[in-house]
Amino acid sequence: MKALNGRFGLPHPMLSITLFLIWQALSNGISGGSVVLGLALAWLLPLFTRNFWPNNPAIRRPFRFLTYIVRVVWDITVASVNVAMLVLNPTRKPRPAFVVFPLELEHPLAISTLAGTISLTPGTVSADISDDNTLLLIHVLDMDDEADLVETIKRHYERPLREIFK
Amino acid sequence: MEILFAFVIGTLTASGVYLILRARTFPVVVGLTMLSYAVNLFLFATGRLVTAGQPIIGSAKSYTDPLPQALVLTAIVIGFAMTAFVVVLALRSRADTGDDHVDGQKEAFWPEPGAKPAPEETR
Amino acid sequence: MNHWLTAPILLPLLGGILQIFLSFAPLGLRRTLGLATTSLILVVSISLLLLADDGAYRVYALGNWAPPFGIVLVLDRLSALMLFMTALLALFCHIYSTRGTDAQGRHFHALFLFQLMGLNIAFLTGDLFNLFVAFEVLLIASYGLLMHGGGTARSVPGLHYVVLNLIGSSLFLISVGLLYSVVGTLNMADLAVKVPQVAPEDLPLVQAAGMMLLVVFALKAALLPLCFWLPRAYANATAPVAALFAVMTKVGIYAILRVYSLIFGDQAGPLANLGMDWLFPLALVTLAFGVIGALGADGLRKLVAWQVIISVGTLLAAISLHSEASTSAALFYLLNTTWVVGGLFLVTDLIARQRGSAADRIVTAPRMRSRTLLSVLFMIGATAAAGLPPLSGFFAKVLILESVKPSPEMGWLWSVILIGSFLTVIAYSRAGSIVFWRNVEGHVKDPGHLTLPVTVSAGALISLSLVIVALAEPINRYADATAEQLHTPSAYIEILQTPVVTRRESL
Amino acid sequence: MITIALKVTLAMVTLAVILNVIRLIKGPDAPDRILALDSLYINAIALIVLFSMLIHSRLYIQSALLIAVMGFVGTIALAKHLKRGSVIE
Amino acid sequence: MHLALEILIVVLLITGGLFALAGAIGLLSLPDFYTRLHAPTKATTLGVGGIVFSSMIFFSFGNKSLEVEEILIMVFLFLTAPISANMLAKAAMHLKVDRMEGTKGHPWDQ
Amino acid sequence: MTLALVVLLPFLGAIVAPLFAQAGRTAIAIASSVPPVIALAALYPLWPAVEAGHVLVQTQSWLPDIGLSLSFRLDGLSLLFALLILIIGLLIILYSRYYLKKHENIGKFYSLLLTFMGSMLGIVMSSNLVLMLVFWELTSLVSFLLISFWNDKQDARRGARMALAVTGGGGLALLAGVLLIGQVVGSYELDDVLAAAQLVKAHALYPVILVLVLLGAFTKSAQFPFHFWLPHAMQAPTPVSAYLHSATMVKAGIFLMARLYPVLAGTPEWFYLVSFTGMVTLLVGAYVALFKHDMKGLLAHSTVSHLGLITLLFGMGTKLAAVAAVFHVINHATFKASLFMATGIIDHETGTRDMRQINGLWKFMPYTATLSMVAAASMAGVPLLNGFLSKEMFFAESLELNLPGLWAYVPPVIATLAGIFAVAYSARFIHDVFFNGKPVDLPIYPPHEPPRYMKIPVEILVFACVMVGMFPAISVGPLLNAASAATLAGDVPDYHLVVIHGFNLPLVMSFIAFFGGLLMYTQRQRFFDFHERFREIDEKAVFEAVVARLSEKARALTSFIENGSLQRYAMLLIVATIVVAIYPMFELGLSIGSMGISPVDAPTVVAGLILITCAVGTAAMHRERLYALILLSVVGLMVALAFARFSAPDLAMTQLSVEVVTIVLLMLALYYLPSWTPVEASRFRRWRDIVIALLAGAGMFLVTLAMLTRPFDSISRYFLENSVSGGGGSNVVNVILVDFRGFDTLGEITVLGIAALGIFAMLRDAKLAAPPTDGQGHPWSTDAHPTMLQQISRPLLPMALMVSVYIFLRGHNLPGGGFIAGLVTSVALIVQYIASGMHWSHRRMPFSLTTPIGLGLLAATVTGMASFAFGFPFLTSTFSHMHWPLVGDFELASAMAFDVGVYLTVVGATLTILASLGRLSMKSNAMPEDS
Ligand code: NA
Ligand code: NA
Repeated sequence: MKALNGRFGLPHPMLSITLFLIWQALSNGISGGSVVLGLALAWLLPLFTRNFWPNNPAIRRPFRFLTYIVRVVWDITVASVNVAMLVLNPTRKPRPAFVVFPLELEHPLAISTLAGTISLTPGTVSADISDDNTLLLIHVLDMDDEADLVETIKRHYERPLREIFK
Repeated sequence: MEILFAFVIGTLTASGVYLILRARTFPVVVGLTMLSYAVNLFLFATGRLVTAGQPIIGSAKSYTDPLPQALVLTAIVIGFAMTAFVVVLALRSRADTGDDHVDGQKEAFWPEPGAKPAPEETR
Repeated sequence: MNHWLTAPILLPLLGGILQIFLSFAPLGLRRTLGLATTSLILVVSISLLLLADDGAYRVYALGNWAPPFGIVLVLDRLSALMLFMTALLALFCHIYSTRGTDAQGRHFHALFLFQLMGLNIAFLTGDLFNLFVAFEVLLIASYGLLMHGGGTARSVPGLHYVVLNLIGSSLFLISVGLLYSVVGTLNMADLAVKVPQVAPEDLPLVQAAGMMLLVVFALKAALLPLCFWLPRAYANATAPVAALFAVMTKVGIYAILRVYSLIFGDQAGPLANLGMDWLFPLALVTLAFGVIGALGADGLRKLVAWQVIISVGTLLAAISLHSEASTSAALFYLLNTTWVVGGLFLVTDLIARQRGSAADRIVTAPRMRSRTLLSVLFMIGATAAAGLPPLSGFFAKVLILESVKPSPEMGWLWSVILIGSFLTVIAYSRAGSIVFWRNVEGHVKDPGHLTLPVTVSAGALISLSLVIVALAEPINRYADATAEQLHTPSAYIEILQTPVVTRRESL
Repeated sequence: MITIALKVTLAMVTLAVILNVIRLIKGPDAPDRILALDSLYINAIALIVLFSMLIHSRLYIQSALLIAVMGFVGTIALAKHLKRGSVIE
Repeated sequence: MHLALEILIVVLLITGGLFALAGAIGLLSLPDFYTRLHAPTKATTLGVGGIVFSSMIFFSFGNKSLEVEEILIMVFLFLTAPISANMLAKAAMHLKVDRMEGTKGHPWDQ
Repeated sequence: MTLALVVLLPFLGAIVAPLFAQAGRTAIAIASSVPPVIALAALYPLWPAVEAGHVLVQTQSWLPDIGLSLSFRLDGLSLLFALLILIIGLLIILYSRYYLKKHENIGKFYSLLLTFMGSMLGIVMSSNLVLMLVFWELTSLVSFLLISFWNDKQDARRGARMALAVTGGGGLALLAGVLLIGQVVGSYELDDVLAAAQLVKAHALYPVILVLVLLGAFTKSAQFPFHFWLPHAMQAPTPVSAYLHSATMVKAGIFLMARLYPVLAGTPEWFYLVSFTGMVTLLVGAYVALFKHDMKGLLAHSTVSHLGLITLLFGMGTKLAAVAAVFHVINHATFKASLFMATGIIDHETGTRDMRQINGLWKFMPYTATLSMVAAASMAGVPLLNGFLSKEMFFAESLELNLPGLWAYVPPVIATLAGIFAVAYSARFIHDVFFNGKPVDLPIYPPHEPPRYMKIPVEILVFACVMVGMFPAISVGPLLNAASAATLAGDVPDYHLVVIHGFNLPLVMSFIAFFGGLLMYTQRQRFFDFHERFREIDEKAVFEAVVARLSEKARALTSFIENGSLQRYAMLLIVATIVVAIYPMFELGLSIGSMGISPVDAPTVVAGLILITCAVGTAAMHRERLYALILLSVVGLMVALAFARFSAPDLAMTQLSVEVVTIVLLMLALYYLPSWTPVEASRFRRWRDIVIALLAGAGMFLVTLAMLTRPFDSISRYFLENSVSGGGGSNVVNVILVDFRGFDTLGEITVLGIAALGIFAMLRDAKLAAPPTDGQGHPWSTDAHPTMLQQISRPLLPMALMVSVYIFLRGHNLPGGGFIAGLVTSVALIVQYIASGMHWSHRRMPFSLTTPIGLGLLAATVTGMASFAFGFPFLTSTFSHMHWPLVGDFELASAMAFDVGVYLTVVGATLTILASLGRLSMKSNAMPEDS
């Protein structure tokens, strides 16, 4: 069974589920055909591309991940307005800064997810990750307080991610 | 609309031609690409400009001429293959002649008439 | 519908695909399969030639879509002749390449076969846009072949060849598009029907399209002032490739013959014989320039490459006269020049291999190992190419000279051709006597041995000029019939009535 | 109402596109230009989607998707080229 | 179509358009590359995301069938925007492009 | 077919003879004599008929289109020449046996000799002018090879080439003349041509014909001013000189004049052209002959002179003169061939031909000396020898010309003067060689008589000289009569072949010539001194210099025009296009058709303006290459938007995908190229290019505008109507691609596949140095594969693949299809290459990159061929609606399978192309292995 799983199994179950769902969405409504084809694709595509995605970390808590996404989306929406204001207000000068963020996450995918999240939320962009994956360089558009920023990121994003990618 | 479209094609052609007449491989390749954009737009336009008549049966009340679109598709693919080839050839020429001039390094490659021939391979 | 019409296309295609799969297989296997494919193509071409000789048009509606909607293949005498001419040349070039050319780089056999596929599509297709596709197939393969074997001398001429042809392709598309935008069709027979009916206010568009198309074909055919890419490109290609390329300019000539007799022929109303008045003087200047090039050539390959241009000038001069007799003469000349020039490229290569660093340059060098054989082959080839008796070139030239009736054109044509011949003789005799006879003491280190395949293929191509003489009568009869067919486009137009195979609901 | 909103949005996006092009031409550095190009791609998605809504046709949604994919690939390739020279190594 | 839906669509469209425009203005007016990087990465992405989302609603309710290809677009946009920004930031740091005066901290060597 | 056989035999012999080369000189000589002997035997029975004045013509049709037939003829003239060719040929064969050295290439020699014999027979026996021409040029070619037999000698090579150039070139003129005759007469058959003599002479083209034909004849027969090749042809082995340059080939021109005598002669043009040329040649040859120290040189110039004499006789236009001409042909052949052979013997025995060294040979080889002296006496025109007879006839005819006034004296005076020279050089030949003291520094000393059989040919010929000289009526009477009859078209005048006609003016002239000649010879030193004052021109050197100069000029012109500059070639191509299109463009003008202009909307205008700005910007900013590339991508994007705007969703998608792949490709290339372009072109050049570009752009603008505003009807209606019912798909563009015009698509993916193969092959061994820094001098970053990119791109791959499956499947009915799907797949994989590197990705690819190309092409082809099985043409598609449990209704079209082929090819080709380029950097940049 394990051998079978190795060669013909589902290397990335989460991915397979996602692919299946997306396919149903794409197929313009659920039908016999789309389910069959969706299942086939959800099985085959991860299998074919498994070599390209080795040693992926298991996502322990998929539902935690969903709540994480919802939170991020909310953060983006709220904070966007701030940035828009900043941009559209010609009198306000931005106070940019490069901030080094010490990482607690270890897996590169987790780090990348964090970096991506930071970039998507207004006011911060992940500029670089150190070679040893311990530091994250963030460019901040308008910085009040560095410690505050680092703390916010750690609380809002890094800890949930640590739980998700265990 | 037609004037704008024609002007676009004219500009693309002119820019492409100008670049094709440059002396280095890179601008020439860019020029060829630009010219092929012009040609593709032109070929496409032979079916005339239609705003909301799709070439998909059942999608609209009136249809656009699908044939030029198919021809352009073929032309795009062929153009891509050719561009790829000419790009690689430009590199090859750079590797072989040490220069990116379209004629290679003139002195090194095209000996003037009357230049001394290489010594005979004799024993 | 005769499925064999697709064979000259499908055979090289399948053979080429096979070569892709076998790209890491032993060379011997690839050679065997490649040669087998080319031989099969020759066999098919011969059968098609025999088939076409009855003078009927054979139409093959690809995809079972009736013309003018689908693409058709049309076999007539001209296309059959081109197929045969190409296949025979290709077989000998292919045999020659097994001497080691094919081992100099990857994918030689695949490229070679695809080249044939492109050529054969061009000769068979009855659709103008498909002719464009055919040109692209044969061009891209020729680019690959031209660059085959690497070497620093090839890349710059290769680049020029490719860039110019890319511009040419753009022109082709513009012309086809322009034609379509007025007459709304792509099938050549349908174009022939509709071009004469074009409204007067649309005439300039069609005329521009026709003239630009002529530029495209003239570029492929290497007509002055569009011929400059040729000598260096051909002179630097590997021998079998250069030899095969003897047919490349002929594709342009074929296209001119086809399109300008069918679509812009005598019956095309206000656009009748479009561009032919330009073609004649340009062809003569091309011829003259080719001769000058040959006189000034410092290497045998260059000399032969200029011979290609001489041939183009001669052919187009005859074709532009637009009479049955001159077309027929041009066709006769076409066979002669294509094979002989191909053979000369091969012989030149054999010579170059035995002359060490002097290679093909017209300079003093140590004596060749196989001097006698090579000199005989060269002499026959040169005689045939220069158009001296008793070889085919002479008869071809006489046919062309004869085909024109007394007129100012006759004066020009005769003078240029005859003086050209004279100077060509001087060029060849000078080159030959220096290369073969003006020897210095010494030995070339490790001169190439003549092996059976290379000698046979080079010799065979050269000897074809003798065969043409022996078979001059039937060949000429075929050429006459072909010219007659070409000059009667009304028969071609009838292919539009081709019925398709009745469709069943499902197979 | 939707049509008006569409046209207003279209106007805004068109204006955004113009601004992008200005940045693209101004530079001053290559990253600026690539950034402008990236925004241009993203705004093109908006243009296509708005146009689709205007003509009530979903035939172009795929094109929008492709712009998203291709814009991304173009951007990272250009950025990598700046940094490493060789895009594929 | 229901008025509420129409209003939702219109709001999404207009805010989306505004965000896109804001992004473009930011791209044009912000003082240095690093600050400009923020504009498209967020504002534009978000704005276009909104427009795309409105399209999904528009077609789903207009055509009475679920049309979700737009989700794919949004997923792609949001997945890729940070990477693009990251790559561009790295490129800029590599090229040592000018920073605006008063920027705290410093970029890393590449 | 006796006549054809006679001509053919020597050719057969030429093939067979070399086989005897191994068996030795005697064997090959015997083998070589077989064909002429058989030919003579074959001609023998025909003799009575010919003598009776019959003309035998045997015709076999060959190429009726050019009026060329294998038509052979035997009349007196051709018989005379055939006998000369065969008999002297036999003697030469025998002679050569002893002349050639053992180590020489005797196989080649005899083969060429026989080929020459055949060609010569062909000339004289052809009854078709074109056929004659074939043989005519063949003799030029063969003589080229014979003259250069000793091709290690530079003089031999040059002499041969000069001979070929002159005689071959003359042959081409003759060709033109013959073809004109054909145009006038309507046939090349000699009978028809002879019958149409009056027609030809009256024709407007007659002067042209005459000049062209005479050019052929004069060059071949070494008439002034084309005579210079003949002396240099003496570099040939002596048998060749004896055969070609005295007896046969040079007589071909004479033969031609005789053959066409009835057609062309008898007009003032003929008279002045031919007789004047002959006269000058006669004199020049005779004069120069005297001063030649080389025995062969003397003989050669003497030959030139005698050929002039014959020409002059023909030119006179009287019938008796023509008879005399024919007679002199025979006589000259006999004495001159024997003299050449004797010279060969002397050369053979002494090792030199220089008369300043050779003296007093009488003592060493009296027998040879006797023979030579008799022959030389005949050459001088001593009575009782054949030379005397024809010369007397010549003197007599020179007096018969009815020229006005003082001009009447010119011919006899010149004739006598030439006679004086002839006697002088003949005397020199006798005295200077056989007497005149002792030999000086002979390379071979002492000389001996040659081998017995080497003398036989000379003996026979000298015997003939004497026999004809003493018994002309018996020995050559009938033959001469028959030949003259043929020349004059049956109208032979009364003439008497007797040794002495009595004491008359011609005899006086002979006396003057004889004694004048002897006197001249005794006073030779004065003449020599006089002649010394003029620098002698070496025609070979002149010819060589002319050819070299021609070649050099040609090369200079060629390299000036064909200068290897792509810019020029491209400019010519574009300008040529503009030139041919400019007239229709003027006709068209700024034309707006009946459909008028449709309104614009702001976004489209903005997009159009952006496109225009960026296009112009790309051209303007092309020096900064990356910048240009970025602008180009904007152009590409806008083009895609234009496709979308004007109802071409498939095109928009294709354009988008292709464009990004192209940009990646260009970037890959840019890595190895300088990042900026230097300013090279002059201001003028730039403006010239701008003007060309603007003209091209303006042309496209006008054409597009005219086209867009005109209504038209196209075949597309058919596609729209039949797409669903016949092609099973509602996306008409896709149905056209995979069905209606599937063949185009097959070609298109073939192009893509070939491009990939070609690129793969081209880059396999390319060595390109990667630049160590970027354009601004920054060293490259060491971070090849950034973490974020790497990590996020990995889940992107399966998602992108799904998208491509989606695009593929809906393609038949909605925008999409194999091509776009293939590009999406490729792009998704390319992202992996960019993010994680070639090495990493390559190891993970389940297949070699070229495999999908092959598979794709195969899939498309096999799908197309499947229809064969059902009796349908290639690429006929089919589709059907299926119902499967669980799955439900779906449509299955064979076009889908074809589209799979497209998909696979695109994936394979795109990846191969990009990976081949990527691999370059792997070699040049020794990168640490990716984890
Ligand atoms: Na952020
Ligand atoms: Na002497």
